[in-house]
Amino acid sequence: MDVDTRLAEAWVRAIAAAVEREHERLTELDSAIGDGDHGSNLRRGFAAVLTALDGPDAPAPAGPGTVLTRTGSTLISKVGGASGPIYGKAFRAIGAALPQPGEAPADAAGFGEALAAGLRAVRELGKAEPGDKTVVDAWTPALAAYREAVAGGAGLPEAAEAAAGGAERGALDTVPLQARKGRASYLGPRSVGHQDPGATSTALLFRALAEATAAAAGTPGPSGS
Amino acid sequence: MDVDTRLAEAWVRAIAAAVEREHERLTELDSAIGDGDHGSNLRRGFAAVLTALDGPDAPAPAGPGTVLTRTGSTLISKVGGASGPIYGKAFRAIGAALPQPGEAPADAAGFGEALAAGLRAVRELGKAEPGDKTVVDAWTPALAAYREAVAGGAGLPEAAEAAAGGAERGALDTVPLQARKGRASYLGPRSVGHQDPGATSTALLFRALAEATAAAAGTPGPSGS
Amino acid sequence: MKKLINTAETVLEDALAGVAAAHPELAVDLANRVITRAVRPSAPKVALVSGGGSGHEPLHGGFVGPGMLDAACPGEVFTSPVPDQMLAAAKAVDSGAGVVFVVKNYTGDVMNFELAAELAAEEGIEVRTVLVDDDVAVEDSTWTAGRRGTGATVLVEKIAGALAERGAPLDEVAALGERVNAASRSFAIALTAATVPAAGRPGFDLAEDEIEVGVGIHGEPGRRREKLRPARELVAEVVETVLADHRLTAGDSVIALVNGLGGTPLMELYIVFGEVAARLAEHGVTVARSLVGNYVTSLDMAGFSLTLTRADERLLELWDAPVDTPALKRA
Amino acid sequence: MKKLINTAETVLEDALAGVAAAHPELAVDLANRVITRAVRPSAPKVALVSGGGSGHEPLHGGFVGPGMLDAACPGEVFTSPVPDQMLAAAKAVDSGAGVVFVVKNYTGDVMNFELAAELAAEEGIEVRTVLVDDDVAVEDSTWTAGRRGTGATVLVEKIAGALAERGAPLDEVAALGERVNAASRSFAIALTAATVPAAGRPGFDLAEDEIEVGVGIHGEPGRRREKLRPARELVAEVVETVLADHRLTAGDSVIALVNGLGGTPLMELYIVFGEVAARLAEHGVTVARSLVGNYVTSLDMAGFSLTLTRADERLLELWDAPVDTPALKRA
Ligand SMILES: Nc1ncnc2c1ncn2[C@@H]1O[C@H](COP(=O)(O)OP(=O)(O)O)[C@@H](O)[C@H]1O
Ligand SMILES: Nc1ncnc2c1ncn2[C@@H]1O[C@H](COP(=O)(O)OP(=O)(O)O)[C@@H](O)[C@H]1O
Ligand SMILES: [Mg+2]
Ligand SMILES: [Mg+2]
Ligand SMILES: [Mg+2]
Ligand SMILES: [Mg+2]
Repeated sequence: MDVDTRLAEAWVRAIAAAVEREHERLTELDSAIGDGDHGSNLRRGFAAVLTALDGPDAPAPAGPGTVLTRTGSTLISKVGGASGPIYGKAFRAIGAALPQPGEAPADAAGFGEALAAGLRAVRELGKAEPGDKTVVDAWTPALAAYREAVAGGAGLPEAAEAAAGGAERGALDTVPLQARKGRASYLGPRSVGHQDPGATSTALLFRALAEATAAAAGTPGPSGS
Repeated sequence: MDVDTRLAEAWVRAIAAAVEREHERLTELDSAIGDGDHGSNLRRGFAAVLTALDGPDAPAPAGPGTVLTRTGSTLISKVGGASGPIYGKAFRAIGAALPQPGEAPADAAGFGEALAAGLRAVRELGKAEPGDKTVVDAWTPALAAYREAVAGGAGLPEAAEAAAGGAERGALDTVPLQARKGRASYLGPRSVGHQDPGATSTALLFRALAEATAAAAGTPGPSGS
Repeated sequence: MKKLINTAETVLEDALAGVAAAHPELAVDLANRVITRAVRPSAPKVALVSGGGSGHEPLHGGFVGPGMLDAACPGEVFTSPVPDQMLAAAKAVDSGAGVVFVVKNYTGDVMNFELAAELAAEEGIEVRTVLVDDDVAVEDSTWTAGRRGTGATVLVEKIAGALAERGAPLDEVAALGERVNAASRSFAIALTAATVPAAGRPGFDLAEDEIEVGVGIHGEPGRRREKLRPARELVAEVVETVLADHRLTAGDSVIALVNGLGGTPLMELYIVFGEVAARLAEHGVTVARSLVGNYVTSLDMAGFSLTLTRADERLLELWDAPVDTPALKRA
Repeated sequence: MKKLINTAETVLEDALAGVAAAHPELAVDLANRVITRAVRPSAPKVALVSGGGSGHEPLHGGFVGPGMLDAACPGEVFTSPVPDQMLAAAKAVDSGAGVVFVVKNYTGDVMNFELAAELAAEEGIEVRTVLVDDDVAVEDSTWTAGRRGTGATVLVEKIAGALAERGAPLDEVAALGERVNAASRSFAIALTAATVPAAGRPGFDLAEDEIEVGVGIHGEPGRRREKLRPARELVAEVVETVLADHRLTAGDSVIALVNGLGGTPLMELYIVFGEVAARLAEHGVTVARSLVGNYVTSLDMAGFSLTLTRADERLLELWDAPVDTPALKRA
């Protein structure tokens, strides 16, 4: 399976749906160790992303890269907070790492490189190390699991499934951590015992990728599978 | 029994003790239909009255009238709110109505006239009619009962006991009334079903009179009984 | 009860110590509980003295200064000050031109200021009293203590204060204060009860979805209890209530005060003001001037009051006049 | 949740509509969510732009006006604004003399302002950023996102704003802002949690006798939970904490800000200020200037913060300079 425009859009839509479903939980997690807005931040952001995709003014995207860079730009323009720039830059980096229209589309391995570019962007912007109790702690094991699956011969859907599992474990593993970045760090030791909201939304993001790729595999689109 | 300096002081002290004991209840009643300060107002006032009686700067009172006018003046200077001027003027009127030093002291009937002067002062200042749910609704039946007792030949302690009963009934009888004066009047029909704090403190005041006169009767002072 | 206080008994004296420390431009007489301007007006002028229970800050102490009050007498929390305070204030600020007492219409305040006026007269001080009674929630004033004085107090003190500052004579200043009051109507809604320090708990209990409609500023319950609704609907009702009583019509212009009761964030007050402006625009009433913030509070009560004062050139010009007090400043 | 709002989703736009209606002296760009002065400075000058999440009112919109900010960018509640807002603001107010971004040190604010600075640079606007990080409750800044920006923001905006108004060049204005920040330390205590409209309930639960010590302004819990104590004791601890970090010594003089977090009545803030003044006097530290009131709030949170800024002649002179904004005025 290659990463085409339709898959990129499906992924973004799946994230938007997951955020719509889970925003209360994200906000609740953020209330415990942050400022109680992570769910509404992402909700506002992905609602705007959908408008950018579907709205009357939406230009036809020139390819999957454009879908994702545009998603990133919209998040930067609409979310604010820490998660706006972080996810915004991440999606812009993923989109930029994908082949241009006319070039050969990314396969599972190529998309892995794009996901790695996303993580690099997050780390460059936020300066967080693994273990700091942030988005990085879900994204890092997600990427590792994805690569391991691809190295073992997996296709995109299987690799994405592995990444989702990795992200979810990573999110859970933030519970015992003391935050060293973002608002939760102000709590010092009191941040221990709570799951990081950003790592949790990152898990949603990879779970959405697994769903979108599985659906694409099940219902062959124009590009086949 | 005549009204001498010692009795006047005993009365004032008995009120102060009752207020100290009951201030929380008075404040609670005032919270329901007023602004929740009647207990602390009177507490502050009678604490100042005791200081005026006992403090290092306290002049020796020239007679019971002086004790009571000084009590009234202290209440005016220290209480504020509605109850400060009302009780202040009342005590000043009672004190002014008592015989001057050198004149024959007031007996039960004479003291009844002084209590009537107190009520007149309250009504002149506050313009409240019986039934308006104020101090007047306890003072009026207290005075009536006092006079009836005196007319039936009662001495001061018995008349005071009757007055206390009248005031307590009067205070209870304010429960079904709709307030037409003071803060409680702002509540309109919602003031119904609550006992008026000022009528309640008036009942304390007459109960204190009954106690003080009974004690004076039991323990003959310089003036005998 | 959670409060930043030392003891319930000492809130007033502790707060006055803070006012004294924070405002070198004020003189705080801690013994008499009187706040005056640190620098006396250079020429004799009519002096404005106000006062009332504490718990309504910045009213009244926060309005002492050039262009507004000459002195304020803070009473205990929600308790009218005593006549001795007003007398001390009047003596401190009378320059021979006389003193105007600005009195909010509450039984206690009226009585105590009345006694003070008698005492001042005995001392040869000419006193006029302006009674503020703007609260239309008190519907039937024949059967009550009359309308309460609330938000309009700020307007009376500002506008009459401006006139006094210009050297107008006593009767004129008092008459203008009365005119401002007559031109003003207020109404308030509370989302929570206030907790008087000495009482230690809220004056009434409200469920998570209930509000009190038609409250005063002393923590007393309002005319009725209702369900909380969106600000737009609450404001529409408040505006209708005020307009019904005020008989403002299209073409009229007003000074509008959206006042927080103490526990409501400024952000919400701006939301309320936006709705007020929109409703008044629908009625063709122009908001000539406005004020949004905490000016006449009720301790920690959450909620707001709306005051509308019918404006004319003269009132606006005096409203715009310079004022320099802790809580209201204008160059 | 009891709030005077229409819907949780529209609090920001509804509040901005209210600001626009209440303040003809401000221009509110509702589409871009930017507040500027209605009347531009007559001569080119360095422009001060600030912004941050909403819920801290009057910060920042209430400080737009001559002598202080040129523009403010309000984000959603407790959420940094987006780069587009700061860019729009910078473009609206740059006169060619450059723009200073005053940024409170929070991950989101820093990142978004950083992106905006990049965009502004691309448009040829010179930008300097002053980071405010005064909150000493964040103890170990190596292992955290660093100290939070809180009360000192008001001082930075006022003092740097005064200098900009006088025509000082970009680097000088930014350097002064940094100096004010470096001279400032803050610490806060909360008596209740804040309720973010979209979350619908308080950020944390506190018992009737509990407080959070060392809180920020975003409703997050503090460093630790303690029992409520008399104001005198709480303030003594806060003053000690600030002084321990600040190394102020006898003979030093400060500007002291006692700031309410939104739900605390002014009366209590004055009680707190009285205690602050008394404790500082014991340390021989002079309060040269002070400010008591709600300036940097946290929605409906009850509590206070103390900010002490070491003062010198130059800072005091600029602090005293005229300012004319909705929330801070000086003739
Ligand atoms: N420096 C950082 N690097 C990566 N992720 C971060 C960083 N700081 C914060 N985050 C993530 O952002 C999340 C919070 O996002 P959000 O609540 O939307 O923003 P804010 O903290 O500004 O309110 C945190 O849970 C954390 O995972
Ligand atoms: N006009 C009046 N005449 C007589 N008593 C009055 C009048 N107005 C109020 N009161 C009494 O005062 C009481 C309230 O006193 P208090 O709470 O001390 O003063 P405030 O109402 O100013 O807070 C009421 O319960 C009522 O009995
Ligand atoms: Mg957050
Ligand atoms: Mg009362
Ligand atoms: Mg009272
Ligand atoms: Mg946030």
